[in-house]
Formats: sequence, C-alpha cells, structure tokens
Amino acid sequence: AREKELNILCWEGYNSAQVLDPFRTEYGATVKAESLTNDPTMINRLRAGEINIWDLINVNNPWARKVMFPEKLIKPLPRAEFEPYFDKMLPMFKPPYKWAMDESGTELLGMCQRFGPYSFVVNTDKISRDTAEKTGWDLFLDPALAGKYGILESDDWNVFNIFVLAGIDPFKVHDEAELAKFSETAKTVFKNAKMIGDIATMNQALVSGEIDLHLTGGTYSVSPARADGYLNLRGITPLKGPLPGGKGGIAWIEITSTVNNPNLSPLAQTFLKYVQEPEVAHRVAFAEGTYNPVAQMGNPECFKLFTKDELEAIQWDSLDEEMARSVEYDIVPDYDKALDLMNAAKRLRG
Amino acid sequence: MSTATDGVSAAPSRAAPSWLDRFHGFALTAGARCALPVLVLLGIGFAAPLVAIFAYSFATPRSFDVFRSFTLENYAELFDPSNTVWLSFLWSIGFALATCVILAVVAYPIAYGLNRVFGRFASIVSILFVFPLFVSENVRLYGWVLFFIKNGVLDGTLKLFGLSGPEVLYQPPMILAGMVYTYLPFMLFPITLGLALVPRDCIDAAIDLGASRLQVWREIELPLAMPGILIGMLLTFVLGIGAVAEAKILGGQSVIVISHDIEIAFTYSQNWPLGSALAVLVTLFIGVLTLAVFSKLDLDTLLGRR
Amino acid sequence: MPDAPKPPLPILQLVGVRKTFNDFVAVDRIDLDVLEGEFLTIVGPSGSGKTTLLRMLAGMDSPTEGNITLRGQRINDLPANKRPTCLVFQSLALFPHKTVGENIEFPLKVRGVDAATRRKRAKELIAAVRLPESYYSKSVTKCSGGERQRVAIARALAYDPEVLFFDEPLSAIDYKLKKILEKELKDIHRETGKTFIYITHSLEEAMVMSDRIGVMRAGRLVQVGTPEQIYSAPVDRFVSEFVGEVNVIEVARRGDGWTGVDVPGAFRVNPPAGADADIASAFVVIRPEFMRFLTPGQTADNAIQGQIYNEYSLGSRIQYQVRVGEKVMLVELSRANALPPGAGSTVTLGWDARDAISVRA
Amino acid sequence: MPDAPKPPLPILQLVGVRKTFNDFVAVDRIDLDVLEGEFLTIVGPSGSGKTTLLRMLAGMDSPTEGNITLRGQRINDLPANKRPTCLVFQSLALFPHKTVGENIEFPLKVRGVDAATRRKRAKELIAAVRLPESYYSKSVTKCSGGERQRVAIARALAYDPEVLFFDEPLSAIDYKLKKILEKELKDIHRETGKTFIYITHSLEEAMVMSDRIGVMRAGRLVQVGTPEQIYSAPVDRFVSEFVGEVNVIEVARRGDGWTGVDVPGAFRVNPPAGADADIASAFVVIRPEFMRFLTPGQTADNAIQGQIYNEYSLGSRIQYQVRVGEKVMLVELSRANALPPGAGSTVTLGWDARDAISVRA
Amino acid sequence: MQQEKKRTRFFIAIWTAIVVVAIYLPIVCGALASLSKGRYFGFPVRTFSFEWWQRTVDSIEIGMIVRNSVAVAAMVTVVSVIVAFCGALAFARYDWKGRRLFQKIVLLPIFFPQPVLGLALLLWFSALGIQTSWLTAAFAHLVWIVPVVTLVIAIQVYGFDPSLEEAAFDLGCSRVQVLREVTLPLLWPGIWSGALFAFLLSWGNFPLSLYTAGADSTIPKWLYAKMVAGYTPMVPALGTMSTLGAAAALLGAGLVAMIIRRQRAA
Ligand SMILES: Nc1ncnc2c1ncn2[C@@H]1O[C@H](COP(=O)(O)OP(=O)(O)OP(=O)(O)O)[C@@H](O)[C@H]1O
Ligand SMILES: Nc1ncnc2c1ncn2[C@@H]1O[C@H](COP(=O)(O)OP(=O)(O)OP(=O)(O)O)[C@@H](O)[C@H]1O
Ligand SMILES: NCCCCNCCCN
Ligand SMILES: [Mg+2]
Ligand SMILES: [Mg+2]
Repeated sequence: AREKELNILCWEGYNSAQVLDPFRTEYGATVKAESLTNDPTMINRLRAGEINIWDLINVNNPWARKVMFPEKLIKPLPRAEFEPYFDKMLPMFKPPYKWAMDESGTELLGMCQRFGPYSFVVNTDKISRDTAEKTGWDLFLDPALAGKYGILESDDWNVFNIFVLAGIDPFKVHDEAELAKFSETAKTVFKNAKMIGDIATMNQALVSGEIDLHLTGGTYSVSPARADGYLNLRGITPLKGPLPGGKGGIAWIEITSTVNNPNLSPLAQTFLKYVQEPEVAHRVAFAEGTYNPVAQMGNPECFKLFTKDELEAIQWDSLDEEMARSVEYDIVPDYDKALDLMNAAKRLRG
Repeated sequence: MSTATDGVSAAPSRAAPSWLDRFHGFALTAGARCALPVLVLLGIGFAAPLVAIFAYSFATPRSFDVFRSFTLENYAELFDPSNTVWLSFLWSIGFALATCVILAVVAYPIAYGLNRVFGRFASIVSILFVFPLFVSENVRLYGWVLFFIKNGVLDGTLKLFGLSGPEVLYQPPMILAGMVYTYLPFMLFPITLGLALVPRDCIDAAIDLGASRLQVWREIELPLAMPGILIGMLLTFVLGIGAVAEAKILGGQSVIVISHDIEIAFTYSQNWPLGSALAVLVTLFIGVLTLAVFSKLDLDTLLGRR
Repeated sequence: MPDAPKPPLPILQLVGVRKTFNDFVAVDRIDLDVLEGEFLTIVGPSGSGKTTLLRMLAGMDSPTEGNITLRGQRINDLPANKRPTCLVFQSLALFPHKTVGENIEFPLKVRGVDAATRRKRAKELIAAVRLPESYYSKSVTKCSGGERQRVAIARALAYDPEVLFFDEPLSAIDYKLKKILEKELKDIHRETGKTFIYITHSLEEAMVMSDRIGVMRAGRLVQVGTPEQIYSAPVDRFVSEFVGEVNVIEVARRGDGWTGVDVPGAFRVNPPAGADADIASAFVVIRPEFMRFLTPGQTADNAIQGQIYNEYSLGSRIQYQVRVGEKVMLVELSRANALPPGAGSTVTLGWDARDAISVRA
Repeated sequence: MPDAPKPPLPILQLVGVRKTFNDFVAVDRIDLDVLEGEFLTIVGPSGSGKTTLLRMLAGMDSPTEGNITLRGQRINDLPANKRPTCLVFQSLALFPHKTVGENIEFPLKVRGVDAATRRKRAKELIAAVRLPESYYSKSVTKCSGGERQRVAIARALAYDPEVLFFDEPLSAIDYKLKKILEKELKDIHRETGKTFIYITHSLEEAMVMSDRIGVMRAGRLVQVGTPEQIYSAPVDRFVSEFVGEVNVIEVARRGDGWTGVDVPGAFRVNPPAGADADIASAFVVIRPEFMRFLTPGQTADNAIQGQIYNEYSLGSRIQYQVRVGEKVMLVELSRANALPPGAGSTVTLGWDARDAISVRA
Repeated sequence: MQQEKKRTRFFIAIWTAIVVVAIYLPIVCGALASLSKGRYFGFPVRTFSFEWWQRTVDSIEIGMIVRNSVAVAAMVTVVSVIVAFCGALAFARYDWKGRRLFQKIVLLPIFFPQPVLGLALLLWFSALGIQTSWLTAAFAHLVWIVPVVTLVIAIQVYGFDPSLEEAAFDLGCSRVQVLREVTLPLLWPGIWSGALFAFLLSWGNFPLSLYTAGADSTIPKWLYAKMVAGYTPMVPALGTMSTLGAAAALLGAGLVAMIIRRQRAA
C-alpha cells in the first residue's frame, strides 16, 4: 500500500521543493523528507524503530558500510541496475566505489551524489586565501583572531576539526595524552569563539562582518553566500595538517541507501534513479540551503547545465586540488569520549 | 393517613434502583465522569511517557534496552565529579531565576494597567500580548537576530547616522533578554489575574486609613495579588528551565543550557539513557517545585472570582 | 355530616425526612403535612436547612432517610423533571440568553408544545404577572429586579406545577419593591389556587403572606402553625425571639411564685402551656408593645425599675431601650403615648401576666 | 447670653457639589452642612448617588463642581489618606490576609506607631466593639458577618478620624443581627462623640439611628431633617412614599374644597405647607395607621367606601388591603382593634384631615 | 493626588506601549527579510521583491506542510474542545471528591518544559512501537493544549450559575435538553475561545512537533529545519504568512464574536 509514498531521511537539500516537487508531480507521490544535520542522529532514529518509516537514508560516507549495513538498517541495491550510473560519474567514483560497497565488496549499498571538502571558511577580504591555506588550522589558535571566528554547530564534525587543530589524526584510537590535548584545544577554541550557530547564522555573520572566519565549514556551507555575490567568502582547505599523509583537509561524500524497511516503498529505487538524471542532479547540486558539487558532473550532459556563476559558487576552480589535499571522512573510534570532552569544554564557554 | 405512610416502608429505604437512581448516581459522580477523558489523556500522554523516560534512564548507556536492562550507570555518570553537566544546570536555573524576576518587574505595571488603567481597551491590549504565543518562537527569536545583527535593522539604521549598533548578540545577556521576551505572556496573565483578585475596596480602604501609595502596595496589593504572581513566577521559572531556543538562536551557544545537553544526548551522543536520566532529574526538580507551589494555592479563588 | 367542609388533603407528606452531607446533618427528621392549596412558609436562620429541605421536595436531592410522598405516592427518588413541582430560585435562574417570552415558554417548549400555543400562553402569563405585553421579546438581562422576579414566576406557572417552591425570592430586592411583590405573590397564590411553599428568613414576609409558618432551627422544624400561633404561642425562646424583638427574662420557681434569675424581683407568671405543674424555671417573653411605663399610681401585674438610655423613632411607634441591671429591655409605644423627652431618667416598667408568654427553659 | 448652648458648628460643608461621569450626572449640586458630632443618615433608592457623594467626602473622588470644606478648609482635592475621615465600606474591605488585630492596627502601623502601643490600642478597640480578646490573632476570613462588621468599625476607630462614613454596612446582614448592630453603632456614636455619616436604603435603619436624615433622589438631596420631620412633614410624594407604606390620593381644588382625582369624593384637605393659596392640585398622604374603619355612627373628616380584599398580620398590628375603585388602600390597626373576621365585606374608611399630609403635586 | 495618578497612568501607558513595540519588532524584522531580494539580510533593504513569497506559495512541499499543520490544528481543536469541555466541568462546575487533586493534575503539563515532554512522548511511542506521524504530533499537542483549553473554559464555567441547569431540569428538561438549551449556549464564549486557543497554539507549536511528527512536517518544524540548514528568505516568508494567518484567524473570530454580540443586542 506504499506505492505512492516515499519517506526520505536526509541532509538538507533532498528535502527541498526543487528536487521533490517534480518527482511528486511526475509520480503522483506523497513524498516526505526530513532533513537533519548530523549522521549519528539519523542512524539512531533507525535504531530506535523508525526503520518502519523511512525508505531512503542519506548520510556521509562511512556509515552505510561500517554501521548501517552490519546492523541491518539498510538493504543493498541491485548492483546490475545501479552500477552503470557510477560509470558516468566523476573519475573518483569509478565502480566499485569503496564507500558505496559493503566491507566484503560484494553488495552495493547506496548511490553517490554530493561531495566536497570541508575545513573552514574565511572572509578573504580580512584574511587572504593564501594566508589561510598556509596558516591552516592554526588560525583558530591565533590570539589575534580570538572573538573573530564562529563555529558551525555540527558537533560530530567539530570533533574531527578539533582533533586536527590539536595536531592529532581524528580517525584512530587515541591515548590519554591525546585526549587531554584534545580537551585543552577544545576549551581554547570554544572559549575564543564569538558564537556557535547554524549555516545561515555563519553566513549572515560573515556577510555582516560579525566574524571573519568560521570553523567546520567549507564549500557546502559558504556556497549560498558566494552564489549571492559574496565571492570574498571562501571555503579553505589547508595545505598541510596532521592527517595521514600530512594532509590538511577532510572531505565528505554522501551515500543514499534504501532502508531495511519491511514495507519498503517501490519508489525508493525510482527516486535513486531519478536523482541521477542530469537535470535533477543539477537541481540537487543547487537545492535550497547549500550548494555542492555532485558526482554526476562527470557526465557532460549534466556538467553543461552549470553556469559560470554556479561553478564559481561551488569553488569548482579549486575543487580538484582541495579534494587532493583532503582525506575522506571516517568514523572516530572513540567519538563518544571525545564528544563528552568537547561538550564539557563547550559548557565552560559561559 | 399516617399508617398508610408507615405501610409504604420503614425508615431508610432504598427502593428498586431505577432510572432516577442512576440519575442521582450520575449526579454524585458527574465531576469524576467529566474528569475521566482528561485523566485518560494525561495518563497515556503525560504520565506514561514520564514512566518511559524514567525507565530509559535505567537502561544500559547508549542502548535501547528499555525495560530490559537495569543500571544506575547513567546517574553515576551524571553525578561523577568530573562531569560538568552541573554547569548547564546552574546556567538554566540562573537564567530561569533572572527571567522570572525581571519578568515580574516588566509585567507588573502592564498587568496593573490591564486591571486599572486601560478600561475598555484592556481586552484589546491583552490580545496584543497573547498573539505572539501563536507564532512559533523560532521565528520570533530569529527576528531579533535580524534586528541586532551587524547591518541588521538597528545597526543599519544607526549607520545612517554615522553610529553603529551595540554588540549584544551571542552573549549570555541576550539569551536572558530572549527568554524575557518569549515568556512575557506567561508572567503577564497570571499577574493580571492576581491583581484582579485585589478588591478595589481594600485599596481604597487602605488609602483612606492613611496609607501612602507605597504602603498600600506593600501591605495590600502585593500580598493579595501574590497567588497570581506566584503562578506567574513558577510558570516562567519552569519554562525557563526548559528553554533552549534562546541560547541557540540568540546566544550563539555562548552558554549550554540543560535542555541543550539533553538534546545532545539524544542526538549527537546517541545516548538516550543518559539523556533520559538528565530529563528525569529536570522533571524531578520541576515537579517538586510545582507541587510545592500548588499546595499553597487555591485555584478556585484564583480563577473563579474575577 | 356530608356538608361539613372537608379538611384539605395533604398534598405533600414528609415522614422522618433527614439529609446528611457526610457527617453533617442538614435536615433532621422532619415530619410535615403540606395541605392542598395552602401557602406555607418556612422561616429559619441562615444554615438551618431550609434550602436543603426544599431541594429534596423539588427533587434535586434525595433524602438520606425518611419518605416524601405526593398524594400518597412515594417520590423520594423521582427526579425534578418528573415531578409536578417547580422551584423559583433565590437567584431566579432566568436563562440570560433567552428573551422574556422564551424563558416563559421554556417548559412548554421542552414538552413539545407548538409555537403558537406557547406564544399565546406566554402572553397570558405576562399579563398575569402584570408585565407589559411588549416584554415578550425583551431580553431578560435588560429587566429590572422586580421584573425579573415576575418573569421567574410566570415561567414557573407556565410549567403548570401543582406545587410551587420559592427559595427566598425577595431577599435581594429593596424594601419598597419587596412590599409590592409580596402582595402580588399572595394574589397569584389566591388566583391560581396552587400550593405554595415559600422560604425566607424574614419574619415580616412570612407573616404577610402565609397561611401557615414553619420555623426551622438547625435542621429541625421546631414549630408549625398559623402566623397567629407562631406569634402568640411560640413553643420556645428561639421561636419567640425569631418572631421579632422581644424581652426575655428567665424566672425560677420559689414556692408558689417566681423570681427573676437575670433581673431582680418576684413576678407573676403563667406557667408554660402544657408544662408539668412542678416546672422549676421558665423564660418569660414580653413583646415590647406590651410593656408600658408606669406613672406613680398606675399598676401592673409586674413592675421593674430601669433607666431609659436610648429612644428611637420607628415611624408610627417609638421604641425605648431601658437598662435594667445588666439587661436592656425594650418598650414600644405608639407615637400618641410617647413619653415627654427626657431620656436617662429612671422609670418603672410594667406588664401584665396575660400579655407575657412563658416558654420552657 | 454667654451661657446659651452654642449651636454645633458645621464640621463639613458642601456647597453646590456636583459629580458627573462623562455626561451622566451622579450627584447634582448638593448643599449640606454636617454638624459636629451628629449622626446624619443619607437614604435614597439604588443609584441615587449616595455612594458617589460619600466617596467625594472621603476623598476617593473629586467633585466636578462645587466645594467641600472641612472646618472651613477647602478639601476638594485633599486625598483620602490626608483627611481626618474614614469610610466603612459596604463590603467592609477588611484585609483578608491579615488577622483581626493586624487589620485594626493597620492605620497605626502606616503611621509608624510602635508595635506595643498598637497592640494595646487594638486590644482596647476589640473590647470596645465587644469582641472577645482572643480574636486579636484570629484571621478575619474566619469571622462571621457580624464579627467582621465590628472589626471594620474598630479599624476605622483606630484611625481616630473626626468623621466616620458608613456605606450601607448592614445591608448584607440578617434581620436579627442587623437590629443588634444598629443599636451598637448608635452606642459607639454616643460613646465616641464623633461625627457619623451613614448611608442606607432602609428607612427603618435611618429612623433608628439618626439625628438627621437626608433623602436623595436622582443625585439631588430632596430633603434633610430630623427623622420626625421626614416622617411627619415629607416635602413631596417621593419622600413620603420612601418613608414607608402610605396611601396617596391625588386631589384637585374645586372652589373652596377638594375633589379626589383617582378616587371619587370630596375631601377636607389641609393645603401643603408654604404653598400658594391658589394651588390647583395636591397629593394627600395618609399613613395606614391613621386610617380607620368607620362603624355606622362613627365619623371622620373624610370617608370613603371600599372592599376589604386582603388581611395580613404584622405581628402586633394587622394590615388590611382595601380596594377603592382601581386603587388599593392600606389600613393598619393594632391587634386589639382588629375587625372581626370577614374580609371581603364592604367597609367605610375614614381619616382626619390633621392626620394627613399634603404635598405639592 | 490627581497629578500623581495621571503620572502613574502615563508611565504605565508608555511602558506598555514600549513592550508592545518590542514584542512586534522581531516579527516585523522577519517580514522585512522575507521581502528583500537578497538571501542575506541587510538594512536598509537594498531591493524589495516578492520572489520569496511567490516561491513559497508555489511550492508543493509547503502546500503539504501547511496541510499537515491545518490537519493537526483542526484535529487538536476538535478533540481538545470536547475533552476540555468535560474537564472544565470537572474543574469548576461539579463539587466532587477528587476535584482539588484533579485541578492540580490538569495544570501539571502546562508547567512542564515542552522539549522534555516531546522527548518523553517520543520514547513512549518508540517503546510502544507506534510510528510517529502527524497523528502522533496531534496527540502530543493534545497533552498540553487540553490543559490550557480546560483552563480557558473553566474560567467561563466559574461564572456559570449551576442553578440555571437545575432550573431547566426542574422545568421538565431531560439531561440532553439541559445540555442543548442551557449549558452549551451559555458556555459558548468559553468554548469558542478555547477552540481558538487550541487551534492557534497547535498552529504555532514547535517543540512537540519536532519530536513527535516523524516524517510529517508542520510549519514550525519546517521553519526550524530550514533555519538550521537550508535557510532562504522563504523561511521568514512562510513565518510571516503563518503569523498573518494566525492574526487573520484571531481577527475573524473577533469579528464573528462582535457580529453575534451586535445581533444579540439588537
Ligand atoms: N452540598 C452540601 N454539602 C455539604 N454541606 C451542605 C451542602 N448543602 C448545604 N450544606 C450545609 O447544610 C446546612 C443547611 O444549608 P441550607 O442551604 O439548607 O441552609 P438555609 O437554611 O437555606 O440557609 P440560608 O438562609 O443561608 O440559605 C448548612 O450548614 C450548609 O453548610
Ligand atoms: N465610576 C462611575 N462611572 C460611571 N457611572 C458611575 C460611576 N460610579 C457611579 N456611577 C453611576 O452613578 C449613579 C449613582 O451611583 P451610586 O453608586 O452613587 O448610587 P448609590 O446611591 O450608592 O446606589 P446603591 O444604593 O445601589 O449603592 C449610578 O447610576 C451609577 O451607575
Ligand atoms: N559540518 C559537516 C559537513 C557535512 C556536510 N554534509 C552535508 C552535505 C550538505 N549538502
Ligand atoms: Mg438557603
Ligand atoms: Mg452605593
């Protein structure tokens, strides 16, 4: 009885009218989409029993493969039907693409679409791109900039960034000393932040001049402001850092999977195919809220839909080099401990 | 004649129960019957969820094993000396206290006006104050951001005169201001109700007996309006403890309040049991306080005679 | 004796009627026969159980014990809407959202009477209670106290009950209007021939209107009788005091005669009616209008010394307060017999034994 | 004549006092001298402006026009808390959150009197109003109506005002208690020697207590005089009717004599006092107690035929309603002179011209 | 005295005016943002545009959430008025044994932080295995709106003279007739204002909907989601529309009440 229903749990964008309305019209479907701003919460909701509600879940790269599939929260896609789409994507997504597959490499767990680097955002009128890339994360420890930066509310991602700020690779098990360092760094960074808030707040504050830079953002967060003409604002990927290989940035890739819903809507797969269409992919890239590069830009049909301004908004010019400077986002093994330490540090702000 | 009556029945007689008996049975418990739907609703919609949250607070941390595991770990963690969650508690209590004190001062003159000054305009004025209750508070708080932010309404206007706006956003005082703003109606209406309870005659009599305005206020008006003021204070205090949007939207999380901690536990931390334990503590705190205040109030007089 | 006037039959009979609220006894074992067509008034101080009694008769409460019968039929538990009785509330209980006409038609409407008939009857009743015809479509909230009163009575009459109850309907109305309405009510009683049971705590009201008066005290019916009986032969001190301002002195038997307990002196006292011959003490009740000032040479059965200490004009009469020891006694004279001015002077009060009533102590 | 008793000075003087609310005239140009130490009662129907007048005197409202002077000092705008006057409200306005003692001490407390003195004074006053000493620490909400009454008076006395105002303080109290309190109030007046201004709409209350009575109607003070004057020489029909149940007949001059307008017949009428000689019509007011039934052979200045149609016992008196044409006239006889039973019979009513009052039409 | 009184009145009027302005200021700022062309607000507004309003009106998505909001609010209104009507009678009309306790129990949810209540309900639904949707959100709204409406109606009931019901009964009415002829007509004003409160409070509620509406969204929930990520001036545009909608409902209700009163008076 769910032929005409589709429920999507996703990051911002898929829940926008531009993406969903045409689908609704075309399939006469009732589509509900709820957007959340962090991966663990979404997964937790499936765990808490909402597996019966959702048909599609859209989270960042490691979760499908490392958590949801082993916990039977999602089910694989028919590989034969979906793998061909990967062929048309940008080169880095050539099948079998690691994050879309299960650990054994046999099952296709989801489809890729949006991706991007993220580290921090600066107002290049105040701090040049060059300075920012060279100085990197240390900007946030510079006493001169205390009170001039914001922190994007995104607690899990902040954890990675603070590890990096502390000069530690986030995606490994940490010892006591490292955690202590983490805690100290968190305290300093939060203490000196002007404010913590969502993307709109950060951009508004950057545009208004309340802040000069903010942590935990990137192309995706700053692109709306750039699209609005504020090209002086820019996502920065540091040239170097404590990440494996001396890399300075972290990148994310979204994977959209079908939920292990006992009563899965047949529209789930239809939708996954729908968003691969060049037109729709372009719309996804510029869905309300954040603008992102999409894997489908590998398809010339799709790429030609992007205007010069749009490419500029998503920093297309430097995308490749920034991705090259980044490691891919992964799960922090001792995330819980780190989060507690970070929350404690946050409480000391007031 | 009297023998005839004697014949009918002796002393306390309960004849065959009839429609009438049922009617009288109904009359006897009419109140209870009317209360039933509300009680059922609150039973399954209020009491039971509280039981659920209580049960969750004893579940294994980071699990969903409600009713299946029992552990005190969550509470142990909260009461662990190294845990700084008490800071959030303190902030929340501090904000709530300050909110209710400031609101009492802000709302009192208005409540007084509604009772004694505005006359037939009073109902229009009160509607002006009720209305914001119907607008989602996120929207209203965000409006303040637009007002105070750099290049916002205030700063933009001042810039026309070569000045610049004050930096008030993203600081604890702004959170407090936001709470005062959001909870104004919850203080205003109880105080208005309370002041309406002060008989005009008592005020006149006190003046007539030589009391100055200050004396009238201290000796008569304030104590007699106290039930209303108390309800208003309680309401704003309790709501203040639960407030979170102000700290997030206006405060830029310059302070983490207790509700935010609970929210983190339920989201980023993926730790429902811990969040539940926190919620239980908040619930206990509020419940005890509320019941204590309620025990001092007679709702019939407060609401009944206006 | 086929021609002798038959005594009217009791329409309502109360036998041992009792009502308790939890442990509190509001009405305590009342026996009473209400006669067909009579105007019976129940008086008693506040809280004596008058309203509770009426509510049981009207069917809004059930007695805890005892029986109420209507023409021999037990009606203890018959609900109000099934009884041929109707209560006019102290608050009048007019429906504020209805016009005068709609209020009066209400009992007919719920009975399913058609609109035209209803309207006709309402207009008749409006005339009967002496309201202008135009009031038919006036809102009751716009009527004055006296007018509302009449609407309430008209509404009760529209129900066409056999017994009408009134719970202090005039207590909130000002003196002059009250006088007028009292008389109108009596007229309506006469004209309709229905049985009226009326509650008040004003004795004057009771005296003016009733065929019989029942006096209640603390849930009990202490005396039932004609106004004359209540006035002239109260059964106890309570009734006598309730019936008006009176002088009461306590006396104790001394051999053949009686001595004052709370005033000094020996008195001639007719012992309480029906009392044992050897009764040891009694209250003597003397109405102020039966007291007089004795000038030297004048005599009376009883005399006592006192000092005038206050003097009030009560319209056609003048009342004196006279201090006798600790006690204050009242003397009421008609204006024609008034003393010359000179309050404060010592006087001799006198009264005759036949003018005094003695009641059991 | 240094020894002649000086007439008491006016303590309060009202000259042309007027109060309007928007366009509505609540009090209309009142002139009045209140004498030091007198007990002045203002009576009048509901809405006649009594409370409004009192509130101006007490300082809770300011007059729109005119002057109020206290011992020659203009006090129109002196606030209530600066005046040596004190008002006892109809509602009593006791402070419900305070004990009896705290209520009484209130005026002393606000004046900064120390606790011990206050307490002493409160206890004296509690005794003065005849409350038990233990009431000092009782909550006023636990006092009965009569007790609350006394607390209110004690509190007013604690303020030690020169003038005390009372706004219908007894209207909500039941008959018997009212009688007792009326007398107590009068005693307190005598004992304290203060000036009392008292408002009521019960004439009986006014008669019992007052040195002088002022009658208000529609914002105007229509007559001021001693109870005797008000009773015996009402200035108009309104006052005469307000003063009690009376018979009023309208008469018109016919040559030398007078003819009834609403009842048939020629009457002997003493023209209204101070009226022009050629006045064309008048109201004749005859009190029921001055009417009598004429047996054949008896005569009176005036006589008229009627039919008895109702008869009420009023305690010591009996009242008859007699239908004369369209009109109902009242006759009040003492119980001793009562007619033999037989209502409905045709009777002749008589009264003497000197017992009737005539007022301007 | 008059002087001082006037000064007090003046102070109170001014103070009230200031507070009223403060209350509406942010709402006006939101409206301004919704009418500016730029995505990021700046004042003075450089270019005004109805573009965001247009897009909001055209969106199917928004149509859906408006429908959800209306459905939830309508359902909450109907159910809460019925339940609260009974509750108010128990609260203020009848004298029964548990009344005092009942009064306090009814008030408790009002004195409870809504985010915590929302979470508790979410836990409870998930423990029962109930799927959250607009229906569960409506239920959650009921938990705190029913007490509010009970209070609103109870205040009217306190002014209701129970002897009117007894009189009607005494004049031969059945229970149902008493309800239809006397109780309901006299309590209508309270019931209407209760209904209005129910509708509008549900309409504006965010914390309960956030946790209990599942995949369904309501206007406040959508606004929040977009505000956090995906902000466009459609957020203040829809916020302003929703505010105007509430104002219109209130105004409409006021007008209807006035017309009825006029008709009554006539
Ligand atoms: N429902 C009730 N529950 C408890 N006590 C009651 C109830 N109704 C009446 N009483 C008590 O019963 C006693 C008699 O009350 P009732 O109303 O019959 O007195 P009353 O003679 O009508 O007095 P009043 O002249 O003041 O109207 C009072 O003490 C009253 O408090
Ligand atoms: N503040 C006011 N505003 C408008 N009208 C008023 C005000 N106070 C009194 N009135 C009107 O003035 C008139 C006189 O009122 P007042 O209270 O003085 O009458 P009263 O003689 O004391 O009557 P009662 O015996 O009923 O107490 C009334 O018609 C009343 O409606
Ligand atoms: N701050 C964390 C960034 C994660 C972004 N993932 C969401 C993609 C937005 N389109
Ligand atoms: Mg009664
Ligand atoms: Mg008055």
